[in-house]
Amino acid sequence: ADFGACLITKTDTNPFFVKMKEGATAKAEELGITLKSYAGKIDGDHEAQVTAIETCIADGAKGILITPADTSSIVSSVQKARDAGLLVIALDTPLEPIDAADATFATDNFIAGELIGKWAAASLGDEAANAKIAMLDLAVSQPTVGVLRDQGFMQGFGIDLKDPKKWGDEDDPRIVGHDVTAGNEEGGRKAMENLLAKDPFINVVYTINEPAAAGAYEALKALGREKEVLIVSVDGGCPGVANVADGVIGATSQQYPLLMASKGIEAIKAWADTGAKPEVTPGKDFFDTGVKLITDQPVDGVESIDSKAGAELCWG
Amino acid sequence: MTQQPVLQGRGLVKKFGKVTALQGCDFELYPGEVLAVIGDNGAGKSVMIKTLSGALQPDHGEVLLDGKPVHFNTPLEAQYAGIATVYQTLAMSPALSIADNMFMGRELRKPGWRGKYLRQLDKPAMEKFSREKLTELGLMTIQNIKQAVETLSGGQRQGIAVARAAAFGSKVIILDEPTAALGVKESRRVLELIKDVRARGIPIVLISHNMPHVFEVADRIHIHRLGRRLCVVKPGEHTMSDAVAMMTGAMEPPGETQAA
Amino acid sequence: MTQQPVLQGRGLVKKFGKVTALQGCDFELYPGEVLAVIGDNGAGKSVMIKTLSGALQPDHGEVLLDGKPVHFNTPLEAQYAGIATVYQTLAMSPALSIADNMFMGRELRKPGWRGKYLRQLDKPAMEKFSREKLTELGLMTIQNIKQAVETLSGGQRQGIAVARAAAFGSKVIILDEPTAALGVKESRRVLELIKDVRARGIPIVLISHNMPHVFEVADRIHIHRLGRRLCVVKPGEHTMSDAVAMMTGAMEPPGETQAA
Amino acid sequence: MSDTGTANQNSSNQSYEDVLKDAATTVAEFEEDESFSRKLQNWLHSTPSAVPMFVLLAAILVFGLILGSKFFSPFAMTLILQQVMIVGITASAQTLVILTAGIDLSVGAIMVFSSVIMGQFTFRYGIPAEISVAIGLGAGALMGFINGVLVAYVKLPPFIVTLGTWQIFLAANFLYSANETIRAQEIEEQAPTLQLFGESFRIGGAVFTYGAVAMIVIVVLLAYVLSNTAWGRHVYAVGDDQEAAELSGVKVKNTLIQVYTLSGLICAFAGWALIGRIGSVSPTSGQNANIEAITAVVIGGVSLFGGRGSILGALAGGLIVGVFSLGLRMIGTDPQWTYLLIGALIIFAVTVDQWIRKGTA
Amino acid sequence: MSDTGTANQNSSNQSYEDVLKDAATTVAEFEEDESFSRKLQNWLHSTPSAVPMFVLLAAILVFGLILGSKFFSPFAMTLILQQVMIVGITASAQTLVILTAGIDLSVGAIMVFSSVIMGQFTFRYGIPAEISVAIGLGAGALMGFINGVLVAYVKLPPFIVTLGTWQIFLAANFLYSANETIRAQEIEEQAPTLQLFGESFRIGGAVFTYGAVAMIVIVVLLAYVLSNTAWGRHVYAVGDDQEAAELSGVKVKNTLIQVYTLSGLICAFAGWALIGRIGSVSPTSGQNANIEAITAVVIGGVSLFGGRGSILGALAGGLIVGVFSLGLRMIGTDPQWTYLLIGALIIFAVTVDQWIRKGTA
Ligand SMILES: Nc1ncnc2c1ncn2[C@@H]1O[C@H](COP(=O)(O)OP(=O)(O)OP(=O)(O)O)[C@@H](O)[C@H]1O
Ligand SMILES: Nc1ncnc2c1ncn2[C@@H]1O[C@H](COP(=O)(O)OP(=O)(O)OP(=O)(O)O)[C@@H](O)[C@H]1O
Ligand SMILES: O[C@@H]1[C@H](O)[C@H](O)CO[C@H]1O
Ligand SMILES: [Mg+2]
Ligand SMILES: [Mg+2]
Repeated sequence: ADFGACLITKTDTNPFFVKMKEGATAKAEELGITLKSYAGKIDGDHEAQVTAIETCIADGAKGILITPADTSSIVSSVQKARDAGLLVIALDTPLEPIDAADATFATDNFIAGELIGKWAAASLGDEAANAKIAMLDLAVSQPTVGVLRDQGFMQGFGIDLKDPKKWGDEDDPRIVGHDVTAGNEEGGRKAMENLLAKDPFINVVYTINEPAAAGAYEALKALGREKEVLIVSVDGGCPGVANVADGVIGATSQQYPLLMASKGIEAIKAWADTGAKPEVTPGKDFFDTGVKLITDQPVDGVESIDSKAGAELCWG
Repeated sequence: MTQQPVLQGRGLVKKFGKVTALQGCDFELYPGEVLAVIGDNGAGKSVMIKTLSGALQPDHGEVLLDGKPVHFNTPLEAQYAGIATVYQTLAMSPALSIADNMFMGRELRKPGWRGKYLRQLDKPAMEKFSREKLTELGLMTIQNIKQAVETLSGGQRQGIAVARAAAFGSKVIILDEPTAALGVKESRRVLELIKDVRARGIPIVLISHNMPHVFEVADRIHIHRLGRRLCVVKPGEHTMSDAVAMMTGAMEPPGETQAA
Repeated sequence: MTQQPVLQGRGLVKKFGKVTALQGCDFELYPGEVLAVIGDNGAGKSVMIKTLSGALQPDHGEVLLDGKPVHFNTPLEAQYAGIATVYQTLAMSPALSIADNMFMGRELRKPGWRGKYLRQLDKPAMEKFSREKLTELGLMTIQNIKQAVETLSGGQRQGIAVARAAAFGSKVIILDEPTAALGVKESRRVLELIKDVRARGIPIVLISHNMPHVFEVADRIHIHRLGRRLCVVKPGEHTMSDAVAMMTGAMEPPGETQAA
Repeated sequence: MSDTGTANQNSSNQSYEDVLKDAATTVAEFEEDESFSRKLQNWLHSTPSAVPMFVLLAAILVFGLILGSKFFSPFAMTLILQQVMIVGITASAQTLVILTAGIDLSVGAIMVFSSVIMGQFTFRYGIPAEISVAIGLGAGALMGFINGVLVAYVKLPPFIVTLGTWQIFLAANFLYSANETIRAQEIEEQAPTLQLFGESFRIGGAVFTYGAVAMIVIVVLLAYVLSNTAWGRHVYAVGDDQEAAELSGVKVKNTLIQVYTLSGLICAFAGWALIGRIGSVSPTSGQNANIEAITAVVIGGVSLFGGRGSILGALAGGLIVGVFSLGLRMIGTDPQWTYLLIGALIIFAVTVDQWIRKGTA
Repeated sequence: MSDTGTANQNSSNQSYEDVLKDAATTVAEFEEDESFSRKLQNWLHSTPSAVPMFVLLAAILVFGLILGSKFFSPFAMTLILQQVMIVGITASAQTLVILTAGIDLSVGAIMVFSSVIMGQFTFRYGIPAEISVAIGLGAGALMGFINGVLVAYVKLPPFIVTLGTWQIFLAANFLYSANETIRAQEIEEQAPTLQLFGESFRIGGAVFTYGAVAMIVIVVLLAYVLSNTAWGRHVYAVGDDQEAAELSGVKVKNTLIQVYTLSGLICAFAGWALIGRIGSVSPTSGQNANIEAITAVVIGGVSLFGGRGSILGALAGGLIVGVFSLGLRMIGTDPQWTYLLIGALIIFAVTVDQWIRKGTA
């Protein structure tokens, strides 16, 4: 069976998606599928994804794997693709509603956040009540991944979320403030500095991803406070896991993009061959590729693996 | 002369930051005359005519048209009142055509619904009119009326600016150094044009540094010095030497000759 | 005249797209003379002196300095060879000071290591020199040598351009309509300056539309028409009427007067 | 000699001018000898708007040859139109502003904020969609008006004004929307008017959305206005030489304000079309709209210095980028290579344009 | 009267000019009566570079009053320096280009690509860090040189050239780096030279990084070069009026190429400093560098039309934004509001500047 498929990621500059693409390409080659990849210019660029979906339809592809840049904005286009007879699988981020795609292979980002929140609270023990927390988010436009992880962290830490659909409306005094990082080192450092200038005694730092965590660490290091602060993050990329081993990051929630990608390609193949659609994880409305907490300081009540085990599973 | 001036300025003052360009300047233009304005570089001649034609607003003083005070906030308002000006900088849009430039700000629309509802320009009419004006004034040989102004020589451009003023100035025509960049032949034609326009009864203000030209066409000469009118003289009553001497400060002006 | 021309052009051709500005044009300037160039607007006078001074490169033809062919790729190369030009557009940087403009492209550095290693400009020396030149030439009263050129009147600017050329032109000075925007007084000073420079033995090219000025200062007159030299006449041998008639095509040029 | 001071001024003062009556009156003629490339250049030189059309046709041809019928199909061709719609509309607005020698960095922000206003007024306040659309259009025009006032009256450089308002409008958009997306399904059920421009009709294999048609209507209308009305000529005159325009009787300030306001209105319209295109109302849309609109305009041969260029050129510029992107995507080019090639395309297209406009090689 | 054709040309042809020997030689004087605000305006008008300094001091003062010693501390003050370092260096490069009436949209791309080259050459090819840094600096200069050639020789508008090369350099950066980050810890162990500008020393509570010091050195050096060397005057002359500069003997093309090349080199240097700042080498850095550098330059009073402004102004511009962002963050302003207020700050700062420069209210 020689046919085409598409992979549409949020960007092609974030290592997460670069690895996802590598995984998908390898699997596609193995199964004899021609894979074409598309991406937005920046995270949140859903218009480029719409254009990419249209191209796939015009191109006569059999199926699309997509990491939605906006959970609801591309639903209409996805519908168009399905109407045109393509199998559409959401990866990494579910669509809203989730059944807008034929299937979803994703991490539960809220749970990813919750895990690191729980870990941070448990690590601090009684001190958690007096914690001073910096929240380093993605962008002022508050994309959903960022909101889910941020709010998941708070839930895990035991903070009242108020509206779970946005960050910044909480009134828990333990939160020093939110700032945005663009998900890279530069932004992470600046945001950390800003919040440190506001309150130099911050001792817990939530970060949207590992590059932002690395940047935050540099800011703390410049002050000589890097040993006194817990940094938590999400992703589980190889540099991130290495940073856990080096003590830069206390704990991170690892995701499995390669698994999402290869599962996705397999599903398209199966559908093209037999017309069968993939199963979902029992009890959920999507296939959970799972998320594992990686830390070298495990705490009771939160399941985790150490950085050595994490390094074997890491993706970049 | 007990006539009422067509265009008049009284006590005009204009400053640019620290520079005083006009310092209580008076000005009168009478019906049917050619009034020359002479003065050193930087004396304030151009600024004066700009305040008279709405291109600049005076800080103090007033402008009167037919004896009635007027406030021109833009050159367009002065144009509506019949004052057409050729500025020293010519005021042409280089990328636009000759016809576009001739009619800038006073375009003709197609007759009927196309003009009224679609606001469509009557390009053929404007081109025809422009060609006529240029031919009629014999000013120069323009090959193509749709040509962009930037493709013309400096002299041709000055000619078009003069033709535009002559065509639309129903009450007053002001020319600020219209022949500065022109050759002998081209200058001569502008002087002839000035005489033609006067013959039609329209008064003209001519700013020039060329004394023979000034003494050839002017009925009266407004001598400008240090931001104000020093005096007004008549070519028949004073020599070129006198005029130059007064304008450069080498000679005192005559007594009360202003209302000459 | 069997002397060798200081500056010479042979068969110069220059086209701009469809416009032919020079069409096999010849030119000679002899030592110590004032050569006037006259011609209609758009005849190609400015383009000719631009090709002679490195501002434009001719499509065909050659430029010779002291009889030797030269190729000026930029105005700077011509300046190094001693040719100073006042272009019709003046070529001033409005936001820079008078001294900056005077020395543009030929700045003085501090003596010693500061000039050599730090490449530091000798601002006081440049300012002193500028002030001297302006005062010496008596051209005008400049209040502040550090003043930006844009704060000066058109006449003052033209004066500075002329002073710059006079100060740095060691071999040839070219003036393209240097008095077009100037008042009577200011024009007179430029004419005096031309005579001074000639007295120093430096030959001058003067482009002008002002016939009395041309006939006052020129030793020979190059008449330019339709992109080429029509002929060269001497003021003593032809009248202004003749010159104007030839330049406008109203009269045939005299026989072989070119090497007058 | 000539102290003619006591002259009688009715005779000529300078009698050497008497000879002028015999002066030549014919225009100079010079022989022509030109190479083919010089002739082509001269032809294009006299019709510069043909240049981007040329490039566009060439691009379609090249991709057609590579990709065959997949690309050369009515479906793919009309798909390009759909994909270019938003860029085409915002580029029209941008062209207007650039023709006045300005630049509008806020087009994307105005577009997305207006679309959010249309959506939120409908869903948050329950106002009928038609009225909400009108309010959204009004809001866009108001934002443009603010730019216009700052440019025309406060006399700030357009680049700076719109650099500032871009951030202001965009932040206001996020704050006002609370970053909430309104889902396509809800809009479809409750306020289909918002999605009007997403609807389509078919002619054979070709699929035309109302949005693509609207884009073409806007471009044609503006092309008419710019070249056939006094106002259009004034827009060019203002961009060509603002002071000259003022002195020759153009109401420069009014024209500028009208241009920026109209630009804002058109961007708001693009915001409405955007809802049709993506189905939903999302405050994160349009992040690349600025750069894409400017790219279309410059590839279309509109001069950033004002006064030169046409709105049809800008549309062609948008289509060139659209053809390129779709073509490269269909070939399967890696996205980064696509960006790289589009960067090269910008430089190439403008180099060709420059070569033609110069008239000299 | 005056057919002086057969004249003897040594006497004056127009004897009415004889009276000129008596002409007045004094300069006109006019009385002054000015309000205080007019006087202040005139003073600032004559020293325009003081304006951004003024705004900067005012901003520090206002935030100091609101926030007290927290803000007025050596720590916070030096933190601003650190945060502004990258913007300050890229804004210096941008100022050079803008002074020539150009604009460089590729500063951010050159910066990040150069830093990636430094990192990859060290780690991928095992070249000693010092040599890799030199290669990275050379690569930055080369990218600038390419911009310069396109601007000076192909004569394309700088906006378009750098719009194109921005995309090209950025895409090349992603393709070359394969989007891989080099971690801070690895660099620290194996190639600390790369992190040189992240190191710091303390004077009391103040923390100075070498990077912040380097920024100040670069600014002072460029300020010296611009105002005290012939080359510096030529940069201004080119931006002021390119044709005039050419005619008065400036090697315009050379100057332009040198400016763009130097700008590229400085951006590469910023790339090196960036590694020090963020610890790691990351190809996704520097995405906002363009807009931040341009914002600093325009707030610093450098004219986008070229020829006017100073590099110190640009530094002040960067610091103003730095003071504002940190101050607002410390007050606890939401990031979205901060974004909005910085948009307003841009417009406000330039309005003040405009008011002062005009000389007329
Ligand atoms: N827009 C302006 N801003 C600042 N100063 C100005 C402005 N316009 C004119 N000036 C100044 O006002 C004074 C008078 O200038 P004006 O142009 O009226 O002189 P003029 O008599 O027309 O001289 P010329 O014969 O050279 O044309 C000059 O000192 C000039 O520099
Ligand atoms: N850069 C250019 N591009 C195109 N055409 C040009 C250029 N420079 C000059 N021309 C054309 O060349 C011809 C000769 O122009 P030039 O400036 O030499 O005339 P001129 O004799 O100096 O006239 P004037 O007395 O008006 O200064 C004109 O037709 C002019 O339009
Ligand atoms: O959703 C994605 C991934 O989960 C990864 O963390 C990279 O950034 C986000 O945008
Ligand atoms: Mg004047
Ligand atoms: Mg000339």
